[in-house]
Amino acid sequence: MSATLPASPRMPRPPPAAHRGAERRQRLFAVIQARGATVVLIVAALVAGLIFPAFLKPENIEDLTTAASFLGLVTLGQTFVIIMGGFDLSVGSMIGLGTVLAAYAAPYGVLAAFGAPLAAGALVGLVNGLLIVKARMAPFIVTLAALLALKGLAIVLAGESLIIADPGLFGRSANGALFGVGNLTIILLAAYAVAALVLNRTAYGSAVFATGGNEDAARMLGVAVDRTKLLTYMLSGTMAGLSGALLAAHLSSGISSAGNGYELQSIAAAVIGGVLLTGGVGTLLGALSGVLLLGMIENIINQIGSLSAAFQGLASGVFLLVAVLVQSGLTRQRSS
Amino acid sequence: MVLLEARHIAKSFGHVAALRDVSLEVAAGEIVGLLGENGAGKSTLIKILTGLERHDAGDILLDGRSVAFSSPRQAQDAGIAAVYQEINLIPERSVADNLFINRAPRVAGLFINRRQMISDARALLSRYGLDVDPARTLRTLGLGTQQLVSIIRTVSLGARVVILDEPTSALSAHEVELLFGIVRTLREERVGVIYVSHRLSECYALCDRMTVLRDGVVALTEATARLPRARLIAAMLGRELVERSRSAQVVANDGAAAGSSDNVLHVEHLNWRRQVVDVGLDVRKGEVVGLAGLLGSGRTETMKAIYGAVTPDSGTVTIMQHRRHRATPARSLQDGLAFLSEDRRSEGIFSHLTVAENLSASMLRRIARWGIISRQRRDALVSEYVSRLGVKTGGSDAPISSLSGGNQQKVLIGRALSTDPSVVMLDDPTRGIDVGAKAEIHRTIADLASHGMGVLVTSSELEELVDTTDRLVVLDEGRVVDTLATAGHHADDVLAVIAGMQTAPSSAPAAEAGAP
Amino acid sequence: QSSSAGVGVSSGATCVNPRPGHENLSGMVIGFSQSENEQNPFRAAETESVRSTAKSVGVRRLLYTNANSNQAKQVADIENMISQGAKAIIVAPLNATGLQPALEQAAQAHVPVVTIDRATAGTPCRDFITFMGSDFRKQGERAAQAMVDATNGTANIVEIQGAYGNVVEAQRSEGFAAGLKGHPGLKLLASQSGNWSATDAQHVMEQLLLAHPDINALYTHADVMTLGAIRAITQSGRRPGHDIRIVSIDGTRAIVQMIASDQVQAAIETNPRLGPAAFDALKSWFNGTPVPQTIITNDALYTRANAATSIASGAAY
Amino acid sequence: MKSFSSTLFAWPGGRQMRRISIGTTPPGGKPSRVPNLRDLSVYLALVLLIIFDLVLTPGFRNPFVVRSLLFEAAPVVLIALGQSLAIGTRGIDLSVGSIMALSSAIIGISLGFGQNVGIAGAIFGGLACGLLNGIFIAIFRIAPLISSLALLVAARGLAQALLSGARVDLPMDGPLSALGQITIMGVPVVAIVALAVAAAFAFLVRRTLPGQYAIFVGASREASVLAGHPVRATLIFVYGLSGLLAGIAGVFASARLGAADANYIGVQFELDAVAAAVIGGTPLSGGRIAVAGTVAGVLLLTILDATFIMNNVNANFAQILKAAFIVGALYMQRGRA
Ligand SMILES: Nc1ncnc2c1ncn2[C@@H]1O[C@H](COP(=O)(O)OP(=O)(O)OP(=O)(O)O)[C@@H](O)[C@H]1O
Ligand SMILES: Nc1ncnc2c1ncn2[C@@H]1O[C@H](COP(=O)(O)OP(=O)(O)OP(=O)(O)O)[C@@H](O)[C@H]1O
Ligand SMILES: [Mg+2]
Ligand SMILES: [Mg+2]
Repeated sequence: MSATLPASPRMPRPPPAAHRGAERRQRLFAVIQARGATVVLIVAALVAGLIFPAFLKPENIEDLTTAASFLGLVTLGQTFVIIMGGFDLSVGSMIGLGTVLAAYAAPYGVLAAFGAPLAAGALVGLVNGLLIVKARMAPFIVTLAALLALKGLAIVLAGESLIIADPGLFGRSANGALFGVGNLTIILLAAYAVAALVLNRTAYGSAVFATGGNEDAARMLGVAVDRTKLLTYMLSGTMAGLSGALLAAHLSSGISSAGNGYELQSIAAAVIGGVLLTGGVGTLLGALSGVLLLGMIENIINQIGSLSAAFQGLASGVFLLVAVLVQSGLTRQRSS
Repeated sequence: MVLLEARHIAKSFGHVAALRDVSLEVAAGEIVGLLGENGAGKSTLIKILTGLERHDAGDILLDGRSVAFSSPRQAQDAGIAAVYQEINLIPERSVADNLFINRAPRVAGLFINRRQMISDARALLSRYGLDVDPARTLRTLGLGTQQLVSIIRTVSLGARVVILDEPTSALSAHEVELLFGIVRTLREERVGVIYVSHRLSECYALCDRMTVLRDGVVALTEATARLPRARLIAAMLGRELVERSRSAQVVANDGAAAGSSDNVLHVEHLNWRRQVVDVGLDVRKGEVVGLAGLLGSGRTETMKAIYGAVTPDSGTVTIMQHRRHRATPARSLQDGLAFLSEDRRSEGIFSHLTVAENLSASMLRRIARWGIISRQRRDALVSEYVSRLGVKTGGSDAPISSLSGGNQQKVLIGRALSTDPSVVMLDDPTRGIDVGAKAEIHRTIADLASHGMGVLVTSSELEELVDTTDRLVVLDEGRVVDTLATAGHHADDVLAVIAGMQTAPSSAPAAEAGAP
Repeated sequence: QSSSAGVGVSSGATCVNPRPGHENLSGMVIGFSQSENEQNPFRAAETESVRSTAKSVGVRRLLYTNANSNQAKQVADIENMISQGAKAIIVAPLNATGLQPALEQAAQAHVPVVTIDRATAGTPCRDFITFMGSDFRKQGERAAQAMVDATNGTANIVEIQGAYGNVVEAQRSEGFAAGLKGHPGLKLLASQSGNWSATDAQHVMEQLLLAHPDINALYTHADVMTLGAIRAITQSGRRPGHDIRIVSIDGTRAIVQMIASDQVQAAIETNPRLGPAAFDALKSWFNGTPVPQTIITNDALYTRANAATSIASGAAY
Repeated sequence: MKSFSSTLFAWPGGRQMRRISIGTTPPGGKPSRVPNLRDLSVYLALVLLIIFDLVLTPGFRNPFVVRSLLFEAAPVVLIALGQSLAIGTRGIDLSVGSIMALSSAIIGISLGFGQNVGIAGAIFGGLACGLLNGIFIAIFRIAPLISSLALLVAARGLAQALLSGARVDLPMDGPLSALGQITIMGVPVVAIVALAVAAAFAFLVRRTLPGQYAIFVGASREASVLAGHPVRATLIFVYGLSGLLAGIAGVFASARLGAADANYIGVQFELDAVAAAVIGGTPLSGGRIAVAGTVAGVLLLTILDATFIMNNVNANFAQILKAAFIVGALYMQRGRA
């Protein structure tokens, strides 16, 4: 009774009569769009190098990556969480708690010094995850509560700061260098490389994308959505713990206020890097570019060397806005 | 051998009893059709069978043993896979990723072998005759293609029972043929299939047996061979279908059209990207114009460009002699042009809000004075539309998500009409809608026209379009290629016209259409 | 400008530059790493003191960074200044510990570091050449004594502390508690953190006044917090200085004026004008002259007796 | 042309069709919208906390406590209302705390032009920030979290730069001082203003076009566009209003403090505002705004903070307990997204 229309035998549309150069330019533009943050980073670095001759010196670049490595590691976890369609506001406080735990554990050896904060981070992630998955509470609120609680806990445990008397090997894990490249830089890059492999090449990574892309569909497709969420919050907590451990090693101290504000900065870094807050889309290269861009802000303010504290906040806010505007302007067409 | 059996299943959502007492069985190598009006409970039954919802009472037996799944994953592991009514894939991922989610080929047992996955995906797609690049992002494909990917994924899981909930609602005839081939292969492989559809012809073509649900109970179960169409329809509706005479309708509308030849909608040289190319068309007062074309021919985009949902690159749109600049949906509504989107879920309903809020969404300005909304006027209008359109709801304060698809659609039609438009554009208003509701919507369209409104409508079913319109504007690749009067024509004639225009060799077999 | 104002006690141990270059500070690039933003008049006065001394000494360029309460940033800031060619660095450490990697890098680059106002962990002469600042514990003890004097030994006191766990807070709390021993008439009803902020202190004081209507004395760890607390006291209908006796720490101009007008009883000074002494120390270091490892500033006690004159002389900052 | 609604329903057979359709409507009609425990949890928690305090907290029975708490809560109510509106559109406004600081700083620098000018300037500054935020979100389509985060950093920075980091005392007389002190029958004027704003908000959300548009945009932006709603204007309005309220909140806070303070006013208030809105029953998934619940949420958090101080609980333990309390309050209403 019902007649359905036949399908269009889709003829490949004739390619536009454009010459090679235009096509190549188009492809270049497509790459720029896809890699907005990375492109902005490179351009900004070159411009900064022109204005401040010291900026592009290898030592300064290393300073920058070292300083950015702590934010970088938490942003890595945060990126997984955002791609999976969530948020983790607890990471900043977890770093502070991580440094404190590492400082307490350091006398018992390097393993303990790393083990304690990592385990605590995983545990915090597990609790966050359970409240979000089992009790179906909003990630924003659950992790916000964790932010408050962990910050309080860190100060209760250590006061403002705690010295690691003899950091030894633990200290060298962060402050040493391999082939002239600082350990922190190496750790940062290695972590992102491994994470990119995990995100793009494992079943878990696919599950992260699927859960963030369409949670209901993922569930219907048989993805273990709940387990993926738990694992991802645990990963985020663990990365914050790792960041805390390395920071403690770097500073030879536990500092309960360390990592304050990193929760929002890590989200900002990921978003500047093109990770969509709606979930399901994002790359680690982008996130890393976002981290380095934020690191650049501080570095450049120091290069200027005379900006008063009051103007520093204004400058970072404006830089952040401009970076987001440019990045999202570049990527707009792609997402619409 | 009975594979899967549901016994006396009952399920309520709050006050709404979706299923009261439903029993259903499917044997190996059997295709069972599941039919029923919108809201009869078909989707709910399927969700229960696959562990997506919990039933309140009854048993599910697999191979004679009682089972209880708490997630689709468990059901899949036990050999039951489903394609749900709404497309459920991950739009931002590639076709291959979607096909192989959870079961990608690995290297060293850990890392996904992308190259292998892509080539596996290509093999799988071509085995089922679907020609798409597996590396493409799913989102960039048409709805029909997405649906086919979803179906191919499901059948390739190697399940023993495959459930398809309205798989053809987004498919073209050619794609429907692909699907039929797939389902028949499943039957040969001794897989049990449950097939849900509102398209009776499909069910007659495919199913061995049919089960009809009505209001949450089984109204009829019968072998297809022993089931005349009339009895099937009567079972679905609980009464005989009053078929409207097409000629009467055409006469009535011709009268209206003849009385006034003024255009309520006039479109000239409309362009949008490369999907709407130099489109011109007219809708006269009291006329129903069909926008016909093959899937992907640009019908949706044409409507959206006219409406201002996308900004046309060039062209003019005149509504009631009033020429518009820079169209936006808000201005279109003000000028008397309403639009119903084909994508109900993401562009139509406000899923957390109530029926009343959904229905009144476009008439807020009308029922407000100085920005303040009059409650009484709203409630009066809402209850009027709800009752007149025959929306089945638990009350206008019920969340719209508790309504079945067809009833949600009626609410949205009510929303479009509530702006008191002089022209409405309905993009596939009967998609996923049962015969009874379909007839009501046809009646509504005719009624609107007889009262002087201009209607521009599309449908995925050509016969429906021929039957319910006065004129067809035929699109191909975004261009208007012909305009035909429908009076006295049969769908096959129109099909022949369209097919004749196709320069490509493989036009779909027109003979299949209209069977049995 | 009175050079080295208030600098007094210095410990016996000294540091001497093993390779004195007899360089001149003028023409040098020198870095100053501030720890927190400058809302607190103490920080503002400290930065100003360093900046203006730098100018009067004639350094080529003063690199200024502010860690904004972020420890890792302070380390990065210092390292950054070294790689920008700073020949000497003045640091106001954020914490009692946590500067090690930066100090180490400075030592390797033979860049002398002067720490001011808060001591930080490290080996004198290697990690830094001197620390100069107040003795916070002693400030707490002196505050307790001032409280005894202001109340004749009987009072119900509330304490508004700095940010919890902070060294300065800890020592001012300890010192005060120690000072109260032997004065059974002085009861400490509650101690709450005012976070070094007037806003927080006002909030806290308001609640404390409701919870303990019998409060008649207040001790706060910083003048900014005193200002907030006084606002709360006034709003509760009580008169600061009369209904509630007040002892504060820092000796900022605003509070010293209130002492003169009898709204506050006493303030223990924390001297922020460390710039001249810091540059003196650097000058000595480059000349090979011994630099004392610890320089404790001579902190004044402001009371009704000297408040007016201190304002007139500009001693109160 | 005749109105559609009057003619459509004349179609033949409509009556018959209708009867069939209605036959399936379950008896009992409406699914209940009767508020259940979940929706009432914030009020329940508030009442329990007050009872606890009346019994156990020293000084809580002092009638001045109400006054003090209301002074405290008034600015937070304002920003939480703005926040709930932003959340209702499926967004968030993290800039409110910093806008309060900016507003305070504007008062501080404009004292020379008279207090009224300062107040007007402060409110206008808040509005301007909010509109800017709205434009970024609506026109440039930047995620609200990010746009308002950038503004959080920038507005605080601007505030500090305006005051060069210093704190400026406000005069002890005039309208500012009055705002900080005057009460009517024991109720602070600022609290009355905040309550009036809340009442206006309830009306805005339920009965006016902009409020309804906000809810629709939050429920589905795509559907809202097609339904003909002015989506961009709505978003700009929402964030502009949030900024405006934050500007007023900054005036209130400065008046209460008696000083313009760019560093400490509004610090982390954005998080309290979000928590209050969510505890009050505004889901972060948008499409619903609970005005009364938000006010109750603010009162709850304000009283909770006071409870800790009045019982001399160490601030860090207090923070841990507060976190547990927030989780508990939300646990009671879990599943509402
Ligand atoms: N989550 C839910 N909450 C409340 N009611 C629901 C829910 N899901 C389904 N219902 C109700 O259960 C009934 C059956 O719905 P179901 O979706 O199974 O119908 P259907 O037969 O699939 O209809 P359609 O052909 O329109 O898809 C309807 O009345 C619907 O309103
Ligand atoms: N088979 C296909 N392969 C690739 N792209 C397709 C295909 N079908 C449709 N598209 C794209 O998806 C969009 C669908 O077009 P549009 O919605 O206008 O078609 P339509 O005529 O309205 O068909 P329908 O509404 O029945 O899907 C177009 O942009 C088209 O380019
Ligand atoms: Mg269904
Ligand atoms: Mg279409």
